[in-house]
Amino acid sequence: MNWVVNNLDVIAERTLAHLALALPPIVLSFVIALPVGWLANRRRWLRTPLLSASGLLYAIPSLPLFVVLPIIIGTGIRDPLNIVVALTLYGLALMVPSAADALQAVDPRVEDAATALGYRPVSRFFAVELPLAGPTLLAGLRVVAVSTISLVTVGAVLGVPSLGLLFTDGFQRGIVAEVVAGLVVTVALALALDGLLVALGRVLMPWSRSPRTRLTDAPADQSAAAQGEPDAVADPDAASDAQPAGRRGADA
Amino acid sequence: SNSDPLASGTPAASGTLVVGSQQYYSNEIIAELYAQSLEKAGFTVQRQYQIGQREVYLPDLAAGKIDVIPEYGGNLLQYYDKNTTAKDAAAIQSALASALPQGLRALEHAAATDQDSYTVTKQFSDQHRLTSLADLSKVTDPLKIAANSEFAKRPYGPDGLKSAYGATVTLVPVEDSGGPLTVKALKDGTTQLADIYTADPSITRENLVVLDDPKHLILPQNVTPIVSAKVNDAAADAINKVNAQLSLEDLRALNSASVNEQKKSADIASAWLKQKGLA
Amino acid sequence: MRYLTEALAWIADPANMPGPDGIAARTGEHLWYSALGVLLACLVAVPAGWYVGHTRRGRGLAVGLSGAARALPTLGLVTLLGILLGIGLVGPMIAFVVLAIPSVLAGAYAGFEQIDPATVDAARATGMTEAQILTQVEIPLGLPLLIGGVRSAVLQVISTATLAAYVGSGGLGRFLFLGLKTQDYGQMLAASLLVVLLAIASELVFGVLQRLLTPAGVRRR
Amino acid sequence: MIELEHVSKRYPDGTTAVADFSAQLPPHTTTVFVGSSGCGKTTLLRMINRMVEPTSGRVLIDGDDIAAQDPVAIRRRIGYVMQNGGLLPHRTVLDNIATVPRLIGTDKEAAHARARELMQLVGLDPAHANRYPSQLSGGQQQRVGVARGLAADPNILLMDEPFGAVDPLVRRDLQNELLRIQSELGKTIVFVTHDIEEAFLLGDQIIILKQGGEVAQRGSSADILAHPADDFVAEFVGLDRGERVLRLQPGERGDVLVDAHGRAAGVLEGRP
Amino acid sequence: MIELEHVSKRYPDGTTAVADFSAQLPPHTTTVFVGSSGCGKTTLLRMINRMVEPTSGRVLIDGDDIAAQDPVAIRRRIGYVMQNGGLLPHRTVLDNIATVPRLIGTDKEAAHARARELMQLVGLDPAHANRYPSQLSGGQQQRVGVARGLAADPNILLMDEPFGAVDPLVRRDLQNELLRIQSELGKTIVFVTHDIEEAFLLGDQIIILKQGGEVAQRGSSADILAHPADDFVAEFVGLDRGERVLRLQPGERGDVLVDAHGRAAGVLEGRP
Ligand SMILES: Nc1ncnc2c1ncn2[C@@H]1O[C@H](COP(=O)(O)OP(=O)(O)OP(=O)(O)O)[C@@H](O)[C@H]1O
Ligand SMILES: Nc1ncnc2c1ncn2[C@@H]1O[C@H](COP(=O)(O)OP(=O)(O)OP(=O)(O)O)[C@@H](O)[C@H]1O
Ligand SMILES: [Mg+2]
Ligand SMILES: [Mg+2]
Repeated sequence: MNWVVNNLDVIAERTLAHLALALPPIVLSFVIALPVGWLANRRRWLRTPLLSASGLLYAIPSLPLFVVLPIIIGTGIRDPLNIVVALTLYGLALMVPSAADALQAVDPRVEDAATALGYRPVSRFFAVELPLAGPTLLAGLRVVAVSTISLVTVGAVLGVPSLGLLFTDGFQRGIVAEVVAGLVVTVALALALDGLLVALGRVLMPWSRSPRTRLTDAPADQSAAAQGEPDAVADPDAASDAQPAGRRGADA
Repeated sequence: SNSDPLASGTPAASGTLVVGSQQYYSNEIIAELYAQSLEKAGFTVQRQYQIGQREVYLPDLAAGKIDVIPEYGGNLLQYYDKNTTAKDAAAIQSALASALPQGLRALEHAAATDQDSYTVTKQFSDQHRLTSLADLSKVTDPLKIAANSEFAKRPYGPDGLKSAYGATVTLVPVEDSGGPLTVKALKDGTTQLADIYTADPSITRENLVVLDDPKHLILPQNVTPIVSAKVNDAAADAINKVNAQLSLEDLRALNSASVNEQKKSADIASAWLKQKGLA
Repeated sequence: MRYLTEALAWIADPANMPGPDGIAARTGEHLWYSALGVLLACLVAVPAGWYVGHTRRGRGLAVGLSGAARALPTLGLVTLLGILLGIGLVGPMIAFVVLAIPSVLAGAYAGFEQIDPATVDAARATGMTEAQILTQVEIPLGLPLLIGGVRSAVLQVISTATLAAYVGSGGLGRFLFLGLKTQDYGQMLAASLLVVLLAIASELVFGVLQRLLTPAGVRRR
Repeated sequence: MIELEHVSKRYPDGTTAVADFSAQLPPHTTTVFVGSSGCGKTTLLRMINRMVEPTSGRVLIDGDDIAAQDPVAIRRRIGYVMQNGGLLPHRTVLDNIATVPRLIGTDKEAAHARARELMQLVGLDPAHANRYPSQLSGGQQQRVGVARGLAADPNILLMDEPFGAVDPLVRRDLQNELLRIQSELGKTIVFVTHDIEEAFLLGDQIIILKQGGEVAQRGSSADILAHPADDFVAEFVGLDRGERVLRLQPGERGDVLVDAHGRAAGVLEGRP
Repeated sequence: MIELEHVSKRYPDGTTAVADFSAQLPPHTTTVFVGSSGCGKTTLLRMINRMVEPTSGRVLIDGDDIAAQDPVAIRRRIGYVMQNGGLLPHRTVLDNIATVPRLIGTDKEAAHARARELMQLVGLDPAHANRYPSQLSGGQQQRVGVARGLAADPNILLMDEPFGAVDPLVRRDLQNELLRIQSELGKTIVFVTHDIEEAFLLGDQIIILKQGGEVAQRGSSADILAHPADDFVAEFVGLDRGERVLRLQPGERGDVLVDAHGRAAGVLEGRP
C-alpha cells in the first residue's frame, strides 16, 4: 500500500501512456471492421474466409506477434506503431465478425421499408442500416475495448511504457502492491471505458432502450425473476455464438 | 518508415543526452546515477528507462536514439561475438572496443559486477561443504538449477559446467532472470541451485552462498557504460566519476534500497551520489 | 520471410521431434494444460451459468464478473500468482481458468436465454418439474451455445498456455522463450506457428462437435 | 366442473391483470374467454393449471381447491395448448405428443402408440411422425399441439389462442377439426381468443371480458347477439356500427344480405 | 390509372410467384388483392413501385411504362404501408412521418408541420410526436405507417396487409379510419390482405387470387357473394360450409340470423 501512496505519479504516468496506446487500436479496429464486415455480407463467398481468418488472428500468441510484426511492417519493436498495429489486428479479430453479424441482423423488413420510401442505397446505409446495427456494433466494440486495454500490458515486456510496467517492475523487485496496483488500475480503466461506451450508446441511440419483452406471466416458483432486470445492453458474449470473446492480457 | 526494422523512436533534440536503461530495476538505478551526474555537470538529460532487453535497445543505441546505457561487459561482448575468448574484466574491456559497432564506445567499467552465478542456500552449502563450483561434482544427489531458459545455451551453462568442473546439473527454466520466482524455487528446495545475479540483494537478505568460480567459467559482468558519439569528454567524465566509486557492495545496497525499502530509483541515486560526495 | 523459412525448417527437423524436450512432448503438454484449464473452468462456470440461465437470477453479477475477469491482464495475474505461489503449474493454471471462465459462463447462460420462453413455458405447463425442464429442455437446447463458449475459451487458453513456461512448466512456450532470449526468432516463430496449428485443430474439432451436439430439429440449414 | 371464486391477480410490477372474477365452467362444454389484448384472458386460463397463482380467491376443480395440490401433478392432468404450439423444437412430432404420457411413466412403446392414435385423431399424416416441428407448417404444428394436449386423456383442455398465428383458411380448418374432436371426446375446454367470430363458432358459453378481467357479458352467441348487455358488448361484437345488422339487398345477380356499410355478409337460406 | 399488362415474376430460385396477370386499377378507388399465403399478392403490389421487377409484362401508371422511370423517384411518389408499420425504429414518430418529405428536399420545419397535420388526420395523439415506434402500441404504429405513406401527398397508396398484426378491435378501428380518410382524400389505393372480411369491407374492386397470381374472381363484394365463380371462391368466402348461408332462427330473446353451424351471425334489420 505504501508503494502505491509513494508512486501515485508513476501510476498516473503509466495510465496515460496506457490509454495513449489503447485508444488508437480500438478506434482503428472499429473503423476498419465496418467496411470489411459489410463486404463479408455483400459477397457471400467472402464471408467464411474473412470470418475464419479473423478468428485465427486471435490464436496468434501476442508476444511473438509483437516481436515478429516489426520485421514485416518495418517499424521498430518499441515503436508505438508496432503495438498499435498488433492490437488493431486483435481488435479486428473480434470486431470483423461482430460488424458482419450486426449489419446482417438489421431487420430486412426495415431495410425494405426504407427502400420502398425512396432511399438510395448509399443514404440507406448511413441513415438506416448503420444506426440500426449500432447496438450490436457497440456490444462488439465493448469487448474490443476491454480486451485491448488488458492486452496493452504485454507491450511492457518489450519496454513499451504502460501499466504493464508495474507488473514487470513489481515482479523483479518482488513488490506485491505494485503488481496488484497494475491489475486493479487496468481493470478499472477497462471497466471505465466500457461504462463510457455504454453511456455513449445511450446518448447516440436513445431508441435502443425500448421496453423489454416479457414472458406473458411468471412461472409459479420464480415470479419476479423474469422482469425488472437492469437494462444491460447484454453481455457482449451472449450476442455472438462461437466468437472468441475478449482476449486478455499477456500470453507470451 | 525506417529501413532498419529494429530501430525506432526519434532522435532527441541536439544538446540533450538520452539516458536509457534495461528493463531491470537495478540497471535503471545505475542509469539514474549517470543521469543525475550528467545533469550536475550541466547536461540536459532525457530518460528512457525500462527498454526491454538487448535485442530491443541495442539497435536504438546504434541508431543514435539513445546516448548512454549501463551495460554488463561479458554478456554484451558475447552478444556481438559469440566465440570470444576474453575471460577477465580487462580483456573484455579491450575486446569490447573492437566488437562494438561504429559510433559506440564503452567507457571505463566499474568494479561492481552483476553476473550469473551458481548460488545455493547456506543450509545446502553447509550440508555438502560447498563453497566452490569445484566442490559440486562431489555431491551425489541429482542437482537442479533454476535459471532462464537461455542458460542452457550459455558457455557457462550445464554443458560448460560439466566440462570445466565435471558436475552434472539439469535446468529448470524460470523466466524471471533470477528474480523472486527463482529465489523462491531455491528456498523451497524445488531446485538445489539457482542462477542469481551477484548484485541481487536477496543474496544477503536470504543468506545465500555464491559458489566460487576458480576457473573463470562465468564471464565477469562489470557494469560498463555504453555511449554514443554525442557523449563528449565532459559527459564521459561525469559518468566515469560514478563508475570509479561503484563497488559490488554499493550496487547491492542500491538494489536493496529498491527491493527491500521500495524506494524510487531517483531517490536512491541522489542519496548515493550525496554519500559519495558527487552531488 | 527468412524467419519463416527458418521456422519451417526447425519444425521439419526430425531431431527436434522426439524426447522430453521435443516438439511432440511439448505439444502434448500444451494440449494437456489447455484441456485442464478449460475443464476446470467448466466445472465452475457451467453450473453457475446454468443457474443464472434457468433462474434468470444474478445475471447482472455474472455479466459484471466476467467483464472484470476479461479485463484482467493475464500477464499481471501470472506475475502476481508467481510471487505468491512460486514456480509450478498452479499459478498459470489459475490464470487459465480465470481466462476461460467468462466465455464458458456466457455460453452457458446465453444458451438458456436464447431458448424461446414459450418453449420453456410450454414444458412447465405440460407438467415438467424444474429438474426435468433443466435436463430435458434447457440443457439440450442450450448446448450449441455452450459449446461455442467452450470453443472460444479453448482458443484463448491454447494461445495463452505458452505462459506456463514462464514459471517453469512445459508446453510450447518453452520454445518460444528460448527463441526469444537467444534471438533465435526462427524457433520463436516456429513455436507460434505450432500454437496457431493447435488452435486451428481445436477449431476444426469443435466445429464438428458443435454440429454433432446441436439437437436435430434446431439445426440451421 | 371448474370454479373460479373471486380470483384476482396482481403481478409483482403492480399490474392488476384480474381484479375480481368468478365463473363456473360446466364440464363437457367449451367456455371461451374473449376480449382484447391485455384484458387478463391468459392470466385467468393459467390460474386453472397453477401456472399463475391467484393473489386472492380460489380455483376449484370438481370441488377441490387446487391450491392444496401439487402443481406438477395438476399440469399433467390438464391439457394445455398454446399459440405456435409451444412444441419442443428438439423432439420429433411423436416424442412431442408423447411428452406427458412419458412424464407420468407410460413406457415408450405405449406412449408412441398413443401418439400415433392422436396423430390420426387430429388429422396429421403418420408419415410426419419423425419430423421435427421446424419441418412442419404452422397449421400442422398446431395440430401437434392439440394432440399433445390430449395425449394423457385429460378431462380438461386449456387452449390459449391456439389458432392465432395461422392463416385464415387453415384456421377455419383447425376450428372445424376442433369442433369434430370435441363432439367425439366431450372434454371440458377453456378456450382463449380475441376473435369474436372464433368465440361464437366454438363456444358453448362465451365470456366477454373487459380490462382487468371484468365480465362484460356471458352467455351463448345467440344470447349475446340478440341482447348485448351494453355498448361495449355491442361494439365488441360489431352490432354498433351495423355490421351485424343485415338487410336484404336485391342485386343484379340475386339477393344478398348486406350490412349497414353496404358490405355483403351472406345470402338468406331458401332464396336464390 | 394503374395497369398491369401480362406481368409475370419468376424469382431467381425458380419460384414462379406470378404467372400471367393483368388488371386495371381505376383511380380514386380501392382495389383489394386477397388470397391465401404465397399466392403472389405482395409480388404484384411491389411491381407497382418497382420494388419487384416483372420478369415479363409491363406496368403502366397513367399510361406511362414505369420501367423507363427512375425507381427511386417512383417510390417517393407512391405511398407504401406495410405490416408492423415498417417504421424506422431509430426515428421518432414525427421523423418517421416526415421521411419522404425530407427525402424530396422539404425543409425540416415544413416537413414536421406536415407530419403534425397527418398525425391529426390519422388520429394520433400529438403528445406522441417524439416517441419512438417501440413506445407505441401496435395500432398506433400502424397509424404512423399510414401517415407516413400519405406524407408526400401521393396519388397512389400501396398497403400490404397493413392491419394484419393488430388485435381485432383495433383492426376494426383502423379499417374504419381508412374508410374515412379515403372518403376525404380519394386516393388510388391498392390493398393486400388475406382476410376476406377485410377485403369485402374496404374494396371497391376485389381480386381473389389463387396460387401463382391466377385470378379466381374479380368484382365487388356483392357480385362475388351472389355469384361465386367456382368452388374455390365459394370455399374462400365461406359459402361452401354454409357460413354465409344464413337463416332466421327465433330465439328466446328475439330472432337472430344463424349460419349452417347454428352460429349467430347477426340480426335482420327491422326485426326486434
Ligand atoms: N408476468 C407479468 N408481469 C406483469 N404484468 C403482466 C405479466 N403478465 C401479464 N401481465 C399484464 O397483465 C395484464 C393481463 O395480461 P394477460 O396476458 O392475462 O392478458 P391477455 O388477455 O391474455 O392478453 P393477450 O390477448 O395480449 O394475450 C396485461 O396488462 C399484461 O401486461
Ligand atoms: N424474394 C423471393 N425469392 C424467392 N421466392 C419468393 C421471393 N419472394 C416471394 N417468393 C415466393 O413467391 C411466392 C409469392 O410470394 P408473395 O410474397 O408475393 O406472396 P403473398 O401472397 O404476399 O403471401 P403472404 O400472404 O404470405 O404475404 C411465394 O411462394 C413466395 O415463397
Ligand atoms: Mg394472452
Ligand atoms: Mg405478402
